[in-house]
Amino acid sequence: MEITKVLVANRGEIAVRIMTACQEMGIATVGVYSDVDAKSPHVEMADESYPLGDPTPSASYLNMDKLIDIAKKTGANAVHPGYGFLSENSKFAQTCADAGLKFIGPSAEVIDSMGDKIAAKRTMRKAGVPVIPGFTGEEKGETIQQACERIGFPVLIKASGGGGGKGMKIVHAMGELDAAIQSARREAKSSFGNDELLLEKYLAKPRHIEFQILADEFGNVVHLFERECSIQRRHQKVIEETPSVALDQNLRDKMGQAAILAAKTIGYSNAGTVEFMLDADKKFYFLEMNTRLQVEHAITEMTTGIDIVKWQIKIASGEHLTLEQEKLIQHGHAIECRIYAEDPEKNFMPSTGTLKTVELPTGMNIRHDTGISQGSKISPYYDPMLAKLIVYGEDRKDASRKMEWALSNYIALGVTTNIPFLRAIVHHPAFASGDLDTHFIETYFKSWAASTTLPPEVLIAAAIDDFKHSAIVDDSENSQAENESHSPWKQVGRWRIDS
Amino acid sequence: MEITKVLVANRGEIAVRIMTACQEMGIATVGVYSDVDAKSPHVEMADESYPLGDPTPSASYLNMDKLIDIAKKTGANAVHPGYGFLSENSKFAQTCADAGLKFIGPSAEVIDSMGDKIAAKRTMRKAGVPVIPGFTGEEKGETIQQACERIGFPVLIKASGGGGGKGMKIVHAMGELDAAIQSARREAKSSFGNDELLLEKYLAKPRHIEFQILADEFGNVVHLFERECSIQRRHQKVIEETPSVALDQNLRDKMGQAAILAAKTIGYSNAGTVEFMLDADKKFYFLEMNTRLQVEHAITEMTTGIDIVKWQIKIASGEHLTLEQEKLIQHGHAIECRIYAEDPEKNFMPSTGTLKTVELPTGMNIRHDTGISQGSKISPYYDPMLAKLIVYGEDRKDASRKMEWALSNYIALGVTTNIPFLRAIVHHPAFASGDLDTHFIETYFKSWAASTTLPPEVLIAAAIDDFKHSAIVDDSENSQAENESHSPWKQVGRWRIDS
Amino acid sequence: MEMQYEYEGKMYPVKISREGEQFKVGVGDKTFVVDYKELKPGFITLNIGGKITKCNIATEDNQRHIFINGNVYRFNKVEAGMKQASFDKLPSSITSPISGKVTVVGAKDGEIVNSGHVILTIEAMKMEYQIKAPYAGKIEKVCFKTGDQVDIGVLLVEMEKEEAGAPKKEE
Amino acid sequence: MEMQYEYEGKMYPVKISREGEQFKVGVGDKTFVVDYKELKPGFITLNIGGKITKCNIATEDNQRHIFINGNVYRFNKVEAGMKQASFDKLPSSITSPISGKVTVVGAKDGEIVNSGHVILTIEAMKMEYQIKAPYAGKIEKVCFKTGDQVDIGVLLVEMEKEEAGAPKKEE
Repeated sequence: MEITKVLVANRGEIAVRIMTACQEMGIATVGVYSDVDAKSPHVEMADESYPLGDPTPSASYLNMDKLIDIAKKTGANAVHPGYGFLSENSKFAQTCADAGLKFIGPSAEVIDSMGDKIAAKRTMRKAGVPVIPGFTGEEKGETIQQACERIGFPVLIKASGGGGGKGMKIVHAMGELDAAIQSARREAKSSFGNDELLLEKYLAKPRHIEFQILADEFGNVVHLFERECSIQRRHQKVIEETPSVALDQNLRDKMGQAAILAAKTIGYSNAGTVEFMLDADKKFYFLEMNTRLQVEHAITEMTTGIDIVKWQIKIASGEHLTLEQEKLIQHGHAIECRIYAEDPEKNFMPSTGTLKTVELPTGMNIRHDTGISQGSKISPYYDPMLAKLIVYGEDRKDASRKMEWALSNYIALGVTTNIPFLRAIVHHPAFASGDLDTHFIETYFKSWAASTTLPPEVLIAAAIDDFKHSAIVDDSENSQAENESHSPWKQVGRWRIDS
Repeated sequence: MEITKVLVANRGEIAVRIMTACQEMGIATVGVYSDVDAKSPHVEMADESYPLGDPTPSASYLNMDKLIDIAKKTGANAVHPGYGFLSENSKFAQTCADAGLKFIGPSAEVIDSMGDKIAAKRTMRKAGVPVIPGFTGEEKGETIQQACERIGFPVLIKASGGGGGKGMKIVHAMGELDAAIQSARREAKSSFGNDELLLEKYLAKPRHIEFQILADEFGNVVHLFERECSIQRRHQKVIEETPSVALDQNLRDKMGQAAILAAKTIGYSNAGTVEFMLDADKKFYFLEMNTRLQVEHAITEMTTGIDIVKWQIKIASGEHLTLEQEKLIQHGHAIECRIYAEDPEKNFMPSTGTLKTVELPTGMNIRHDTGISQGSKISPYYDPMLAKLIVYGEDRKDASRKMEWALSNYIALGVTTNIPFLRAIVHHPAFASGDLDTHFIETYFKSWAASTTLPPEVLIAAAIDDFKHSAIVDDSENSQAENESHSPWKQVGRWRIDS
Repeated sequence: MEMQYEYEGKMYPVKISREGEQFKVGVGDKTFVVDYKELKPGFITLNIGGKITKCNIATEDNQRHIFINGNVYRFNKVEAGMKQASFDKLPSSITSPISGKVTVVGAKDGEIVNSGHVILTIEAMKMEYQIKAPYAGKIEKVCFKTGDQVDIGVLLVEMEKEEAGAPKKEE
Repeated sequence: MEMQYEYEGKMYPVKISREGEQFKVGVGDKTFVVDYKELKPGFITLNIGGKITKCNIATEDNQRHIFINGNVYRFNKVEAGMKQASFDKLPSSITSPISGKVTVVGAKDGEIVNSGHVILTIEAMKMEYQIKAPYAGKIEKVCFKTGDQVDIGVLLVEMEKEEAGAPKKEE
């Protein structure tokens, strides 16, 4: 089926990313936006955009009826769900199919088979993919407490219905178990509408290593190598990189083959990610499969030259995968930092407000995927990720240095961001040595705070700026603004300016 | 010698490019600017910037005394000349050396050996590098007219003292010769202060293929593959790409080896480019060597992952080349379009003015090297190149499509640009087929003009905009401007705005 | 309300009125009903019968630069009373499209030249540009001599057009 | 001219005067002679005795956000007369740092709590955030109940600080 018009059922940077791919391929795009997103870049980017109203996710980006309705009305013949929102919702995939719209992703059945984390592990164990010891509900007659005793503390509680760190809790002793279960159920219910939990062995110093998969609708599957996503905070990835220093060619091949096996086992099609935990002894375990595009797909694109989103569309159009595993190579090193509107010094509390000044670091091999721009209002309705900053270098050291430079030149004033925190991580000797595990932040940045010393330059700059503006107010009768024509290019320069 | 502070003796995009590399490497930068460039991005980018005064090149960017003086005063210990200006001036290289400043480029002797195009060809012919038949002054007792008869028309007249298309003339018959010589001498004199000319066989349907070289100061040389720069207008490159569809692996190896031989023959060090002509029979001829960084170096960076400017600095610091020819690979395909402020419909007359609106295409694998920004004034003093738009794709078709998308989304209002012309080229079937030669533009775009049909949407947009603004003027007592605070983030939005 | 625009020497009158949230715009013999949305300053979308067009507009005095579908259209808004003046004046003078130095003067005051005759050569940015006669006619005055510096927009040459209807000097 | 800035609870007075093209700025017991250059709005460079610093400034009302050397400093300009008011008010109330929904209320009106006691849990962006007592003291009023939607900046809790010098209720 030729895809001619795609409704992008998402917002922010990923909506922009998908629309760019469509436009390059000559495919028309339909954007959607909730009230608070009316002025977002993805709205401008789309060939046409339609309102979803109330910003509450359930009323807007999760509202299947509205989305299907707009797709039908505009003549779209495919839907790209992006990540988050409805991207792993099998009912949405099915509803699209029923409405004659190609869902750009795997089938509803495949989403279902991996959406239930317990069933997913069961399937993988049967297929011969290594799986972490745990409690998945199939152990007959065992209570969650008995399972903890069998597996041994610490254990990890996770929501069965979804990922992204929501509903995850680490439990170190039996006494903490009940409280953790309650809190996890509450978060799981609210995030996924399903409070079923699962339990697994909590590994010491594990790395999070995932493999990007591309599979066509004819059973051909390749992997695009690994991504190391060990730097996490509360199970949310913060910094990702590829290749991983923990993998040699032999282990990379083995894990890649396991990832392909996982995909083939469930008849996977389109782009997906097989997540593994890698322990200190270089043993790896299947963790889960994300049946969608991932936030961190860009680092794979930087090191393989492959456009994953375009391949998603080509695969959904029924094209054969022309990439061959033997010919695929990784080159150089890529790192991604997720820029969040949050305050690292205040327990990473999301920060809201207006982005007043945005000056981005630019240069070769710096990629900046964002759905916000100067003047954007950061609302509390959605994920506080502002942008993804991705760099590529000849090797890991070169890429790290470029990332440090880019973070140091990333000016975003108006909302509090995690940029100083990201800089501190990239600058840390443990990061430089590549000695990463999923406890990295907890180990090195438990109660991190930026220096509170105020350099005198800061006060000097503020005082001069205030001095100059107070001077202008005094003779403002004569303000330049009055003399300027009302042309759009006068947007360069603030209107009450003294130079 | 450790390079700690670099004076960048240039302006525009290349100054920004070099400063970024320095900053990533932790090296301090000194910028210089003529009066008209006082608000240019490279001035902001540098750690410190100093004025050169009068914008006339000889008084500013070509003024060795001022440059050396600023370098000494600021404690710089190296100078990067960029391209153009003093980059191929051996006297400047020597003056820097004499002042204890490391010139980031080859030695004065090497520059000299390649700066005289006649001597350069003589050297290469002796070393066994194929050279095009021509008149280089060494043919005893031969007049330029006799040489024309020996070689056969058409012949190409070139300035001996410099490149860039200045002073170049094609002569098809003896009757045109005298006028062409006069005009070429005038241009050569004005551009290079030297009106010596040389003459060579003018090839039918030749391609311009050049090889990027990196050489350290210990005799190690690698090539970073070819660039095809056949799309030229008046011998100025317009669109470049790599790899070239004209080369197979065998020819690529042979030409690469010839390029390395050329570099080794003259004891070359630092980055350089060996230019060849490739004729329809796949025979190649040494054309000249550019002893500096080139405008189009970025496409090589995109397809090899190597940062050529950083290597220039590392080589100048005395580091050994750690790149090995056998391990170097090309991946994907990159294309560069040079965005000029010129009017393709009016004989490519340079256009001056103020860039009023600039909205750039952004996205993965789109690189935009520029030294201008919204509000920049384009002056007639320097080269009218505004920016370089570089894209990377999985293959040539993917890259071409991305370039077409990027050009179609490149909004630069205020000065006339060649963007519609570039789009027409990239869209042309002859470009798509890869059937390029240096007469491409002459063949297909001799008297190209954009369509003069005015779509009704243009008039509708203008009329509504004017209608809305005329309405505002009527009740402007109440203009929003009066109520806004004088904060810098009000720079978003024109001040007399009706929405 | 009626506006006049001039593009490539042709005049385009446009009629416009507001109808609630929409605009009714008459161009030529067609009338369009338009939904207009300003996304940000100078960046607008038009919805004309379901067909959506995105445009960027930059305005300076009477100049309009509009970017639509990858093309830039540069034209002028013509104010009442101004039309006559600007159109009578243009054909009799040639202004410099570039700033640079005059290197060759190829015509004398009073000389009769053909269309395409090179009147002046200007060197700018190290390239030579030729100022050619836009039509056959008489050179009234060449305002600069070799070596002079000229600025963009200055009057270079005054010329009198050889009228098609007028008696010709030679056949 | 003298300005007062407040950063992380501390006051910084700054004296400033213009001396020709330069500024003389007194911070603490030091005086700096500063060359100031505005490259574009909000983007300035300071030259202090040859050392060049680039800064970006964004201003809104009394807030100042300044970017220097990769760090962002957020602080307030304190106007005469305003200082007292804002500083007396802050310690007795806790405002919401986020918009979201109250999921748990962990203290009652009149309750004595220790520093760090979780008074409210707010769910926002699918994560839970805890509002803790910034000091030991008495809860005067919890302004919301479970299920309530709260907006960023609203008053959540009024509290009375247990004064260090005042008699303590228990040891």
